[in-house]
Amino acid sequence: MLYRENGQFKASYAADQQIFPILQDRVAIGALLAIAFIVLPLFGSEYLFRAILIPFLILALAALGLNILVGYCGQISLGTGAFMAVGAYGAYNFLVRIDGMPLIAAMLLGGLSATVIGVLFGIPSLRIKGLYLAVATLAAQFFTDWAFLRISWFTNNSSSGSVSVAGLNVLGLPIESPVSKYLFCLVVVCVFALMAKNLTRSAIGRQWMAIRDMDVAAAVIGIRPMYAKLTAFAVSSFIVGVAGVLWAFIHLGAWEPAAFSIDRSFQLLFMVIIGGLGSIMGAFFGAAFIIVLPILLDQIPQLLGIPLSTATTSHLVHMIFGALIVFFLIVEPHGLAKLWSIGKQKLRLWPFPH
Amino acid sequence: MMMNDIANAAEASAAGGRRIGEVILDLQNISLRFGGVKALTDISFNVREHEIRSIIGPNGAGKSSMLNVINGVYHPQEGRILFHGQERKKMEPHMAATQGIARTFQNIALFKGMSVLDNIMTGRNLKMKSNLLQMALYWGAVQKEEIAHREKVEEIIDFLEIQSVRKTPVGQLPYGLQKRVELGRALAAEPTMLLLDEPMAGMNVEEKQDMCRFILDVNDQFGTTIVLIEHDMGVVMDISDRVVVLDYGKKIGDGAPDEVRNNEEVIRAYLGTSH
Amino acid sequence: MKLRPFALAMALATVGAATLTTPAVAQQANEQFFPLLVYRTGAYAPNGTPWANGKQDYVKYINATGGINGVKIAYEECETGYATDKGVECYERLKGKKATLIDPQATGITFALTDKAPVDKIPLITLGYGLAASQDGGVFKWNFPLMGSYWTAADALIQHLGKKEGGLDKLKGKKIALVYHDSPFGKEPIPLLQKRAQMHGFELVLLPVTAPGVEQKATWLQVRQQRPDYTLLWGWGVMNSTALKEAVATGYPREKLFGVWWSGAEPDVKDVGANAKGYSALALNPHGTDSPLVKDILKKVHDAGQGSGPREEVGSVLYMRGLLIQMFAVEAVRTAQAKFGQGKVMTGEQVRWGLENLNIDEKRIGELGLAGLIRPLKTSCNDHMGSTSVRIHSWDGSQWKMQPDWYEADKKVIDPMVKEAADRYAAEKQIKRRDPSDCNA
Amino acid sequence: MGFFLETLFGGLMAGMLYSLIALGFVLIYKASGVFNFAQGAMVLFAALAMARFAEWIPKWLGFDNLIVANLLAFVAAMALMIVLAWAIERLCLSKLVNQEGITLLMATLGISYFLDGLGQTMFGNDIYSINVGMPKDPAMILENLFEGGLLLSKEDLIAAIIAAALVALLALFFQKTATGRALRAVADDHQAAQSIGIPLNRIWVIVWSVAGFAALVAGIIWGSKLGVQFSLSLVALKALPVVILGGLTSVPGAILGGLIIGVGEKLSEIYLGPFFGGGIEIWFAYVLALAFLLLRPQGLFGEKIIDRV
Amino acid sequence: MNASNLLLNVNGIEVIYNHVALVLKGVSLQVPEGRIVALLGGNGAGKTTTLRAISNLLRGERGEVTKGQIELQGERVEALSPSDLVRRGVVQVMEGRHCFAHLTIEENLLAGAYTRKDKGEIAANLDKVYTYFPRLKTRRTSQAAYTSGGEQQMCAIGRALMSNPRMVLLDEPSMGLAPQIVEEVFEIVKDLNVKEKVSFLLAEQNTMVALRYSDFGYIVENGRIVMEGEANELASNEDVKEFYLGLSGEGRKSFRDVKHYRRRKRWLS
Repeated sequence: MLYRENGQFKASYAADQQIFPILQDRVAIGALLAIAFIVLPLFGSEYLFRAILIPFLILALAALGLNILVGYCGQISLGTGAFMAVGAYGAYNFLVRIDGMPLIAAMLLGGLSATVIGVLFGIPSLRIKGLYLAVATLAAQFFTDWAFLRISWFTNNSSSGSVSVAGLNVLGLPIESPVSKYLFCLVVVCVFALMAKNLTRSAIGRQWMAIRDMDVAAAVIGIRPMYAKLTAFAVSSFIVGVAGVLWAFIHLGAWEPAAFSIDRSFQLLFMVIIGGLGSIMGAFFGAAFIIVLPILLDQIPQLLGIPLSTATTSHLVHMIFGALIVFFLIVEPHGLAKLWSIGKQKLRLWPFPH
Repeated sequence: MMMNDIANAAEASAAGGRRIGEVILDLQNISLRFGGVKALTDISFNVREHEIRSIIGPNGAGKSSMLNVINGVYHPQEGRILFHGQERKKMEPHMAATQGIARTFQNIALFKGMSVLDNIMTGRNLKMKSNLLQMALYWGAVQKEEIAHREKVEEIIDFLEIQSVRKTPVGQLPYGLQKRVELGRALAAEPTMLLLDEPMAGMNVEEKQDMCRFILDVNDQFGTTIVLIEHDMGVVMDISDRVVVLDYGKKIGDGAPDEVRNNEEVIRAYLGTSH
Repeated sequence: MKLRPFALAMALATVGAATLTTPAVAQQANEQFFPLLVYRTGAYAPNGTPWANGKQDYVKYINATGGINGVKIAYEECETGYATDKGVECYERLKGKKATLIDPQATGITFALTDKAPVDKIPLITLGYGLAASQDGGVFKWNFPLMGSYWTAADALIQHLGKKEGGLDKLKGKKIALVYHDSPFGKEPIPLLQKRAQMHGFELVLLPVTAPGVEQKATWLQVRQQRPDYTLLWGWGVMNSTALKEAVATGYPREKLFGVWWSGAEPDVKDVGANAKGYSALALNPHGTDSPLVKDILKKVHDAGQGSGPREEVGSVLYMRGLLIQMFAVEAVRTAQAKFGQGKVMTGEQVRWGLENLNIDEKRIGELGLAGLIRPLKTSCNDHMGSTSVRIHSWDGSQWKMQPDWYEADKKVIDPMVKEAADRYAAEKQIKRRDPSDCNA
Repeated sequence: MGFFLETLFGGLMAGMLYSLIALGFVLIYKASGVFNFAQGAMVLFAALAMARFAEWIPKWLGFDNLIVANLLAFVAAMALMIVLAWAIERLCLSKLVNQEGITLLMATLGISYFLDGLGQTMFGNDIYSINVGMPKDPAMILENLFEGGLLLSKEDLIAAIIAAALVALLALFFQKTATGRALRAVADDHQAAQSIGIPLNRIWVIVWSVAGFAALVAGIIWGSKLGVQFSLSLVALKALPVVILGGLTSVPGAILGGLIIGVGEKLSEIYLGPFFGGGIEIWFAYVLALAFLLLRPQGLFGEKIIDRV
Repeated sequence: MNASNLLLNVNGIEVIYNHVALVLKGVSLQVPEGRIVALLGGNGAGKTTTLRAISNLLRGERGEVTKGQIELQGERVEALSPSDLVRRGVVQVMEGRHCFAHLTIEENLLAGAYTRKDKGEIAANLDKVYTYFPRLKTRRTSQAAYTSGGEQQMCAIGRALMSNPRMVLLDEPSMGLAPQIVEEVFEIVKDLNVKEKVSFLLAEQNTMVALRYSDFGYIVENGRIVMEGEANELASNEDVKEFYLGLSGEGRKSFRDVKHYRRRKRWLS
């Protein structure tokens, strides 16, 4: 009976339009944020930050961006890695070429570069649909892979093609320690998650979903398909681009195009699908699942004291990972977010069965 | 406000307050082909302001194609379309919407993943003016705008008696209700002309009666011009002002219901003898 | 019904939380911990596996023979799949267990770790790979590209070609193609080759191959079109065997084809067999089971049922390379112990000092059971490489045959380039060159 | 001119090999509406099975004859592919009936991960070779016309012929047999097919087995060319633009698409590559496919997307 | 009804979708050999679900029969696959026609003969279908997607007939069809029933036509059978007249004069 909305009446539409209309949800999210902002920085280990939380936050952000395109607007993309790369290299160039460029500005400019490229590669979506579009977005993937390797201007003429950044700071505060990196990512992710949620619950979000669900009908009620699709590409690649900046600058520090390879694109798509298409929360669920699972699977044999070679473990991880993906799709094609809401639904009725 | 008015006035109102006006849509010699297949051949007819205009005809007669021509989904190879007296250039569907033409579909084209509320809210998208950045911040003006439109939408929801399902994803609704939501979405745009493609298909008599009531009320109260495709001859003959009959892409009859009902060619091609 | 998977997920999450937050399995207090970053899966597994086995076997061997002055080595493998982010994850996970030395086993991972190592005080051994400029210990305090970098490798190859032609000046007007893995690894030698091309007047043709290198038809058609006098192969993994097969298919003489030391192992030619006859590659280390060290490992590790891989693999080129890497690691600890205390566990910083003060002379090589196989190596504060000696071996259709000549990189060519690149790196990262006094610390 | 022709031949033959892999995609998409990303993993799995069985079977049975070993290995590998098809249907597809395309696509990505792991666990992750007696050395033709002759890879030529034969066989199967018709019916409408008594599960086992067969042939040819190891699964990425260009539902499209992509990327690499710094063929193939798509959104031969409002 | 010639006996079935939505709440009905039985009711009443439960096409929709039995000539059939049922002579024609859009009409028909292996029989069946549906013969080489709705409905019925069924489950044959075509389709159904002895269970909203052509009818509402009887009895029932036929005492009421308030059905009180 802890989770009940009975008796919580909405007196105004504004109250009904809150992101979390139910009191318990607001309390829970507040607690979660408190843990994330206060408790974890105090008690988390360096390993937790560097190997789990930071990549989790960044990839959740990228998944969030992708989810806007795939989950909300229904345009499948296999080129997410490319847009991350554009963000990363874009920001890198702004940072090294313009003296005194602040990190945040470089990050946003990186996101804007990704937006430009995203919109460019989004143009075919006006004519090409579904799986055909998915494969077309691979063109973006392979093209950027190539461009950042081959065009040395992008890498500031680094002889090896690998680039790196150092001495990052925000308003004079250095972003060096794991905790500061974590907090920086957390703030960025929270801000973008909130903005993404706002977009999806306002007119543009409805336009995206309308295009996703039935494009002809959407056009007939006055939604311009071009505008809706291209804004989805723009917003999505902006967020993905920012995630790319974070991944390169904060997580890796030094990178090469392979950090944004097609595997990354697939990984993000997995996150979105497993987490739940068309759900902001789903992006977080998906990222957590996909990052934590392999690490866990890696360690379980050790914990149980079963001596397995790393190769066998790695193959097993592949197999279990693949099997779990299929399993989840079978059990709940709408992802963890849906499972979560079903769980809440049950909880709402608990302890009464109906 | 407006919707409440109709709902209240509905009982009292008969056809009295309604005045049929001038021709607002004039289709002249329309021909449409897909590849080599002729869908429409040299069809001309017009629609007057405030009237209920029905298009009937056997399956494959080109009725839906006709509606698709009117709202820009299909582009006819020949013929002229005059809307409010102005010749219309080739245009995309969303432009028809900006001119005040709304429509429902034969096979229900709702946005299945969205709630009833959101579906109807999309109908108001042309009236919403906030830009992307404002929406991302969801502050002040945007929120006010959302609420203002939400109020309008709630009126439509009340009018169509679908309050209890407003947060339900439309995919989970029974067919009849979905049809109603689709009508609601079209109404939300406050159209001057409403195209309805078989709004009663697959409904039982009671549901048909409800739907007729909604259509008549909209027409009475707003003076919304209605172009209707329907197979149920009872419905068509009862509520239309004028009826146009198509057969295999050609026009075979046009006129008041009684005229059409007694038209030899129409009986032979469509109505059959048993009715 | 629906809650079952949900509950499962929750259970997993709880188990997970426990595992993730506390890096498990604390090693014994008196053990030197070496994380072993390896890849036994993915596109590069055939090459990564023997390398990984060599590393592990040497550790087991040292433990079987009493450790480093009594200090046993603890180790844990972590699979990177040659992916940079996985490598970083491994690094972060294992450094928490007091890692004291890491061999990233991939150029990309090395780049990513180069910035992290000074912060965490963990030295990186990048034997024969990594950043060429990191030879400069004045800037790259924590990197140790022992035995050679891609610049010294390219230099040795050009010297070899010069020798074949009868003098470096005879290279004038020749055409040399570089078929390379399109990644930092493959691009590293280009500046040196360009410099050499300028010096000797040969034409350099650059032919990139998209990773992982299964598609090279166009590349080799270009080789056929351009007809270079020599072709250098800078590949890794499947790219090598594919290159050789395409060379066969386009009729390019294998005698004119020379590989870097990462393109000269058994997996590269095994599948091509007799068709690869005549192909040569640099050899950082010889292969074979004749050396006392390998015999001893076979006896003490494999015969004891402790072998990391199949017995047949012992002595193969990449296995031996893994062995050498781990041998240097152990020698570094030994050197450090001599200064900081025999029989003690060394910290990362102390191991780093050991690496910087390695002195593997002929005598020590003999003691290690590697007589005649490698040349002496001596590192210093400024020179983190220690030796650039390298030989060439050629495939005779069934095995690699070592050629007698040793090559040394030309310091006059390499050193200014290293200095320039290192200075550029330092400027970019706002690092100051180490003070000479730092060298004695 | 001679060199241009060589490049053209090289491209045509490479293209034929892409078609061979593209065929697997098309078959499965046609019959089950599944965009099978696991096709690459299936190629690797089949090739690994073939390579290792050819090595193991003579050991188990104690004989030494390359041809017999290859034949037995082929049979064993095919049997394994059928088991695999059965398992995929039973454990995965049958439970995903009526799901959206993207869900099915994700499922095949899951299958692909699983197969990568399973294949390497069962068969090892070293480099293995398949020796089916393909000639490795090039042939020189038309030596009197061009100086030095035209280079023609015998191996590629034989592979291209095998691929072409296989494609012809499958096209016949689809158009002319009752099973082929049932496959196409299922592709159009699962439910309707079920309602008239076409057993979905059996049809899917058949179609995945046929795709497994195509994967096995592709695996043998590519494996004998490149050696069997993990990267083999990546050749599937080369087949994607082919499928898209040719149309997801068209067998002839897969062929023509393959040839266009093969020729296009080789010519572009040789003649345009130098202006861009080389290595352009991979994205060029995709951009070429994209350009074609803009003209014909359903691919060259794809069935028109029949979409009535 | 006489139990001896009972072809199909559905006894108190419940159907749940997605483990939560209870759609059928105990539906029982019988189809005797050689008759046409109509299942009437509005949208969402459960007609389609009932047919799918019988033909076992529920699984693809994430539904399952949780209670009750379905017997075909005394044999329990809930566990059989759709394909098994077709082999036993029960075939469903789905709502909305579902022709194979990219196959030609003839290929559609031949696909319907999948469970038949005898070539002669298939050819004979094809001839039979063409005699009943001469329109299909003229369109035999057209892709189904490009034929009209009526032709598609005929194609769907013809395709079902190719399996030589004893019983056809026909879902909404009149949906979206012009009145004339509806008559044509129902005439053929009647013909098939009389000449080929095929039994029909048809789900239909067009009560008027359905009752005219069937022998017996069930009315479904909200997942329950609320009324059953001989077709002519039902057609003269006052409630049926008012709610399903739109007739009131003194003839049909105009849609213009529909009262603007909600009424209550008598049998629901």
